[in-house]
Amino acid sequence: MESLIALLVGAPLVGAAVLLCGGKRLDRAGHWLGTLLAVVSFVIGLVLFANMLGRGAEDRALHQHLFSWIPVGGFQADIAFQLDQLSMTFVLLITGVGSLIHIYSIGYMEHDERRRRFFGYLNLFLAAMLLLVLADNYLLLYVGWEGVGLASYLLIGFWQHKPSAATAAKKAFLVNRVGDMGLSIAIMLMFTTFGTFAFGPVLGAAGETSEGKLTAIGLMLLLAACGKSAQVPLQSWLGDAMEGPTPVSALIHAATMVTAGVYLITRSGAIFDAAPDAQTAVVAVGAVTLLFGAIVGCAKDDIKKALAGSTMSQIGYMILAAGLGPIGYAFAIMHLVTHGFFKAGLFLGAGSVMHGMNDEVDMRRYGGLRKHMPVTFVTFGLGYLAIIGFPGLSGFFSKDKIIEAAFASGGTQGWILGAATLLGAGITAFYMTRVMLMTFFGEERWRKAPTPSPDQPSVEPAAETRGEYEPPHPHESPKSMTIPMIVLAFGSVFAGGLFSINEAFVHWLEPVTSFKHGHAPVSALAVTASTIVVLVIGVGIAWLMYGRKPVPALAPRGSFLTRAARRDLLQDDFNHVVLVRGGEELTRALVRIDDAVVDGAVNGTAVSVGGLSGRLRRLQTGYVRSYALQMLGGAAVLVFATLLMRGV
Amino acid sequence: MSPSILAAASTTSTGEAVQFWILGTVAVIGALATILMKRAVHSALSLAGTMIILAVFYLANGAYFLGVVQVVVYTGAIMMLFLFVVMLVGVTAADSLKETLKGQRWLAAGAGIGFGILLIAGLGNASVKHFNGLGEANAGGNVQGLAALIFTKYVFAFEITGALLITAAVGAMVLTHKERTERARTQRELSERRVREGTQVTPLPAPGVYARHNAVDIPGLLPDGTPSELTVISTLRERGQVRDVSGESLAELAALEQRSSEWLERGGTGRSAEQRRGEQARQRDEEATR
Amino acid sequence: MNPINYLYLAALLFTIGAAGVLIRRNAIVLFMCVELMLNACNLAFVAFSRLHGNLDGQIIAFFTMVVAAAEVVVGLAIIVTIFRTRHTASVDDASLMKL
Amino acid sequence: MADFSFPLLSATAVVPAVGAVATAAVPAAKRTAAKWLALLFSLATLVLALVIAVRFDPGAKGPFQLTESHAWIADFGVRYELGVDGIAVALIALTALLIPFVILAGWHDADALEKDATKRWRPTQGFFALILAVEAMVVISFEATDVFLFYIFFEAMLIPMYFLIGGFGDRAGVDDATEGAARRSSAAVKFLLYNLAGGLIMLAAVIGLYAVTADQLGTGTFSLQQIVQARAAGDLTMGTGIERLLFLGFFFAFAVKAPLWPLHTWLPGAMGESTAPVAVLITAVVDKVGTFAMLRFCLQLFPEASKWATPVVLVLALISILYGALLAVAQKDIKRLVAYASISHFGFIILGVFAMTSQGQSGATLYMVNHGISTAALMLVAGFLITRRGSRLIADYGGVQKVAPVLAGTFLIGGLATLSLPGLAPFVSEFLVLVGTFSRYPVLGIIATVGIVLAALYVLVLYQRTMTGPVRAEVRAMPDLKARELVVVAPLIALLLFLGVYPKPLTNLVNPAVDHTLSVVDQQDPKPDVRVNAVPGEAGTDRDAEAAK
Repeated sequence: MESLIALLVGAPLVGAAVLLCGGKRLDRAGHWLGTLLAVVSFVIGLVLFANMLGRGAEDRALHQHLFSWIPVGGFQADIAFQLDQLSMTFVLLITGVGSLIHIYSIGYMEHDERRRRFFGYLNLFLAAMLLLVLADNYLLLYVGWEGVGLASYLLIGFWQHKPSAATAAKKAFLVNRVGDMGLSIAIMLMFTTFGTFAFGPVLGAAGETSEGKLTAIGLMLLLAACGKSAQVPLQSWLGDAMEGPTPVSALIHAATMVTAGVYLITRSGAIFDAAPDAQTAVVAVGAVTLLFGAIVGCAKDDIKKALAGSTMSQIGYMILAAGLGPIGYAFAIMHLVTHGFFKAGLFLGAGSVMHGMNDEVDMRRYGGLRKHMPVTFVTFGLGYLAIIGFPGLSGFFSKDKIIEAAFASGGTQGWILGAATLLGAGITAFYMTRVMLMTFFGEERWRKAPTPSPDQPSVEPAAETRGEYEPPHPHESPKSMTIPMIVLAFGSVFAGGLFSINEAFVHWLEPVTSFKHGHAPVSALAVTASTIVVLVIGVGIAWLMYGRKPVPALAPRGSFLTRAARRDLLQDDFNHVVLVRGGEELTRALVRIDDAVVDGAVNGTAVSVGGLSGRLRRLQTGYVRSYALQMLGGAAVLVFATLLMRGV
Repeated sequence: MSPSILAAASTTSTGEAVQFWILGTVAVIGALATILMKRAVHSALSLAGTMIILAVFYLANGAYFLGVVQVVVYTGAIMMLFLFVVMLVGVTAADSLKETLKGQRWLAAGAGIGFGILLIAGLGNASVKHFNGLGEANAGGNVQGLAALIFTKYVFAFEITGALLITAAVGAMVLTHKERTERARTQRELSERRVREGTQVTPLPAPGVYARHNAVDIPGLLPDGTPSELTVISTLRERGQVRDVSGESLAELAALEQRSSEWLERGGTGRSAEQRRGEQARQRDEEATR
Repeated sequence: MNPINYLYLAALLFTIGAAGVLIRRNAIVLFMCVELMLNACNLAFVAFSRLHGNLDGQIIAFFTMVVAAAEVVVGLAIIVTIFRTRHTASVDDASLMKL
Repeated sequence: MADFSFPLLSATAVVPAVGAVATAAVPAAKRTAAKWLALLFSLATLVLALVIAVRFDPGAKGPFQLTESHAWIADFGVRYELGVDGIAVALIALTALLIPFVILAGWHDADALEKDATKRWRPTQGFFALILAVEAMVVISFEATDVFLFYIFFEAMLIPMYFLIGGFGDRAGVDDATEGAARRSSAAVKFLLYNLAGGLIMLAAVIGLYAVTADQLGTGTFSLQQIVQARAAGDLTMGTGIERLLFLGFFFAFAVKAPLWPLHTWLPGAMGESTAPVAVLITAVVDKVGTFAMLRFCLQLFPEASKWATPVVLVLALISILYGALLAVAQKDIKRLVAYASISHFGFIILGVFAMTSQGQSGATLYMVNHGISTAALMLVAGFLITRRGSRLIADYGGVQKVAPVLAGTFLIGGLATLSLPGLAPFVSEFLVLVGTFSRYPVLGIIATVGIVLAALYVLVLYQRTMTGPVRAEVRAMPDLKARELVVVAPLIALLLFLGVYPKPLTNLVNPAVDHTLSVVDQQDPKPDVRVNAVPGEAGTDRDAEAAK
């Protein structure tokens, strides 16, 4: 059995290698090969899953040690895998959703001449992500961690000819790098503290060291999580990441990669449990981000960016839950899985809409599409209901539990977090309804030519500029795209319910992430009720604003908050002014210093030596007699010296 | 010499002292004259004087052989060589003692005096109370002693100096020898060229007129009594050492006429002025034929 | 009188010669001054040989004379050649060896 | 090894030397023959280097193996002493490995000069002969265990490098020929004088070392082993002041060669003006001698002084890391950018060397090897790019990825290696250096970690500006990599991947040597607060098993 684990990672890795090195001759079959390998690793995952279920709850974890990777003195890093329930969950999510999205991409990327490479990148991503969740030590996890970063860089920038895409890719990688810095420092701390960084010993010995060190480690891990999971303050890259093809957004920036942060924190639970301050920081970040993302999501007119905001906010929920400790881990993961389903579904839906609207992303150019693409409408709608937490659907179960746990975290903190989560739920309902209404209901705004606006020149198709405008012909997407959407829709409808049947999911994870029931100051029923109320309010407001009266073709100026939210709450402006400008100034100054001071000193020495020798050259008059004079002077000096020596 | 130097002593004979003080003074004066005389010849002569005095000192110091050698080699050979070169380069070529290099003279004086003071100071503190003379060294005769040393201890140095002298001689010849680039012209060719050029068909005139004077640096006179540069060799001309005698020769001519006229008057009154004029004419066409 | 005076005299003559070398421009006179210096040295050698009571000093003086002779021969030859080529015996005119 | 009489080490240095002579002797007409000859000899050297690696026994006793020792200048105790430890083996292998690629990559570099070639002046022959000469000198300075012997070749290296930089410089993007020549020669002169100055100061220190040994041991010696043993035995005790002075003398020379801030200013010029292969030669091969010498000579000859100087050196290294990275971001010239990146990387190496931990020093050694390979890959591809477009300015490129995907891909991989992406070789070394530093100087370690972000910045900015975006008109007709160029790049990339996943061969080679160095310096790794006993699961047992065998 263990040997299969390596295969799990190996299959997509081989796929990536073959597809990327294969060259043109693979162009015809490339996407099939990629999809096949994704499915293969999914099947292997299922096999391992079945096998795991066959064993007792406690000894379900599998270990596979391939070889010693970096052995230097006390520093012993291994290429070794660990497959326990937590990893298993991720493996199934990644390979499952991954396979679906491979299938989807076959249709979606049909007309792209670089499709082979696209599938290569996707496989690379799968491999890296699986490595991330299967690693049995933090260093190997780090490899996967940066691996997914690379894959996301390549995929965001897949349409490299668009400067915006290239820039977004670079930004994503850089921001992630900041997070990775945190992870690497955390690993160093672990090494100096425990002398190792394998999960087993570190988490086992977490209790034995000072809380200060653990807090430091925890905060560093949190920084890493912020980078990868687009949490405040490192969230700025996720919005731009939507430059990538939609399947990428669905797989990497909704379902899997961005949730790696949650995995990291849950995995390192033992450390956080022993470091309350770190936990507080985690929940704070989570709470802030879930509101931040939600607010941003409300203001975006670009459908993908709106969804990105929502992703941010949902992951905020997960991080918050993970920060709550044993009462939250399980729910964090559960929400992660369900979110994986419905958010992927939503993105695929968005992709299908764009596919039908020849790559228009501005929701103000949509409207009344439900008639034209029914399947998309239905699946998207189910995903919508799931995410806003409509009772009975996945989102309801997972999010409701998180809200309960938030309240249960106790004390004022509990109340604050609870309020934040509730508010977040309300805003979620609002902006998702907004998206739904603007896209599928109302008048068909795309029929008439758009009024060009200075705000978003990027989304203007070239046609408008020339004046003549033929409206797009919205049509349902091909089967290869709809089927995955349908499957995901099923997931988003039933997953939550299935998991919650006598807390199956919680108990499944319990051996890894210890679980205990939180005792909320208010009854679970009350929480549920209030959730539903908030939800209704959110939907209502959205309907009042976008359902009743027609959506203006051009975004109204809006309040300051709206404008700020459109600009990601001015985060980018801040970065631009502080980091980009400052950095440029700094480097320019340094260049000047390097030339003037550092190199100047060197050249100065050279020049001065030259000048000195130029002066000395004057002694060379060419007159024999002055030479003779110098000789005599020298002789005199010598005689004088000798006399001195003999002590005159 | 005085017997006092035959044994180790702390002082020398008074005679030698007197000799030292007198000759030493002369030697210094000669040395100064060497460096201060404007004309090279004078420098050479005063140097020669100094050298002879040094020779005497050698003798006084029991270096008989060296004393003689000094006279023979230095004053005899080397100084003569100098004089020859001086003649080649020009006896009268006097260089002005005006300094051209900036500050050279002062620096030179400073350095020289400083150096001298240092040397003398150095000697001064090398206090030699008594000295052991060359008594036993010269016992078998100074020349024999030297010979013994030269042909035993210093034989290699001696041989090498031999080689050195040969080399020097050859070197001097090589340096001074003028390589003749083209074949020397024969008389015929020379005369033919003169005719071709036509500027000076006849050979150049010889110096000295009427054998009144036979020095090479006196130009011949043209019929009108003016000196002709052509008659002096180019070297002297270059050095500007042509003695101008035109005036004196004319004076001599006048004196001659005077005497002859007197003689004629004493000899008889038949001689008249035109006779005298005829004489002068004769002289003139004699000149013309020259 | 102490023979050391010969040494003083030698020093004096040497200095005079050196000064001459520095002051005079005429190559021949320059050479004479060099000779003067050499002679001063010889005198010193001879005096030393007397002071020490052995003949080595005289030998050295003898060699010095030989070398001096050789040097003068070559030197004068050089002077003559220079004079031939540039019609001057002034050492200041031969000052091309400079940058 | 006594059983092995054949002078393997000498042979490894002699073969390229002979090759240089042979190549130089090829008549003017047979240019291609000269190229093949040079390639042949470099490959022969590679074979010999591999033989060394095979015959070398990491487990063996004693610091040095395959030693050769002959009297040379008896009066000054100078001996012809060769010997290798794991570090030297690794670096010799690196050198011997890179040279063939350098030769292949520079296959046509000298052709531009052939137009004014004569019977006597044969650019092609000269170019390849010089490269081989450099290889020979580098190899022998890796092997020398006699300080004086090392010094001679450490300095002599400059001569061929000078001609390579000044004579065969990069003509790309030089509009005015004379002005370009002036820039080249000034860069070459700067390189020469800078390194010469360092070398002279070192010479003084070398003589001082001799004086000290002569004073204390009776007979002066330059032999590293002898001095180290004498120190251990207590026969040789340098005065603190003397030792520090000598250390500074040595360190200065190595810091110039390395180069360490603020002595780095010669590198960008030299790399910018020389052709890509020569630039690789400078940064990947020649400069390594500097860092290697710090590890072998500075630390082992002057342990006390090294410890005394550690804080300052570490700070300088840190400055180099950040400073180099920041300047790399601001560069407009591709090759200068790589140069500044190298300065940053050399900062890491020196940091690792002076962290005085086994991780730090093993990491530093691995870093030398990996940086050699990765920079070679990046720089050579950049060179191919530059020769295609005829410009070194980043601004002159754009959208190359669309026209020449393979070139762009290899360029990207080289870049990712430069920013030390996990899975590629440099990551292993960089992380080791960081851990090694962190475990003794946490603050420095954390600050150094900022370097990895900056590295990402300059690499990605470079890639974005050159490779992505709309295709510029000038690059539209740009051909993709040719077979020769692929032959150059592919193995390097394969090596990067392999060493990234399985660096064990290298670590096994290096670890004992590093432990020996540390024992000489008398430093132990800091112990972790919590000693976690054997890792559960078969992982631990497996590791024990591997440790056993």
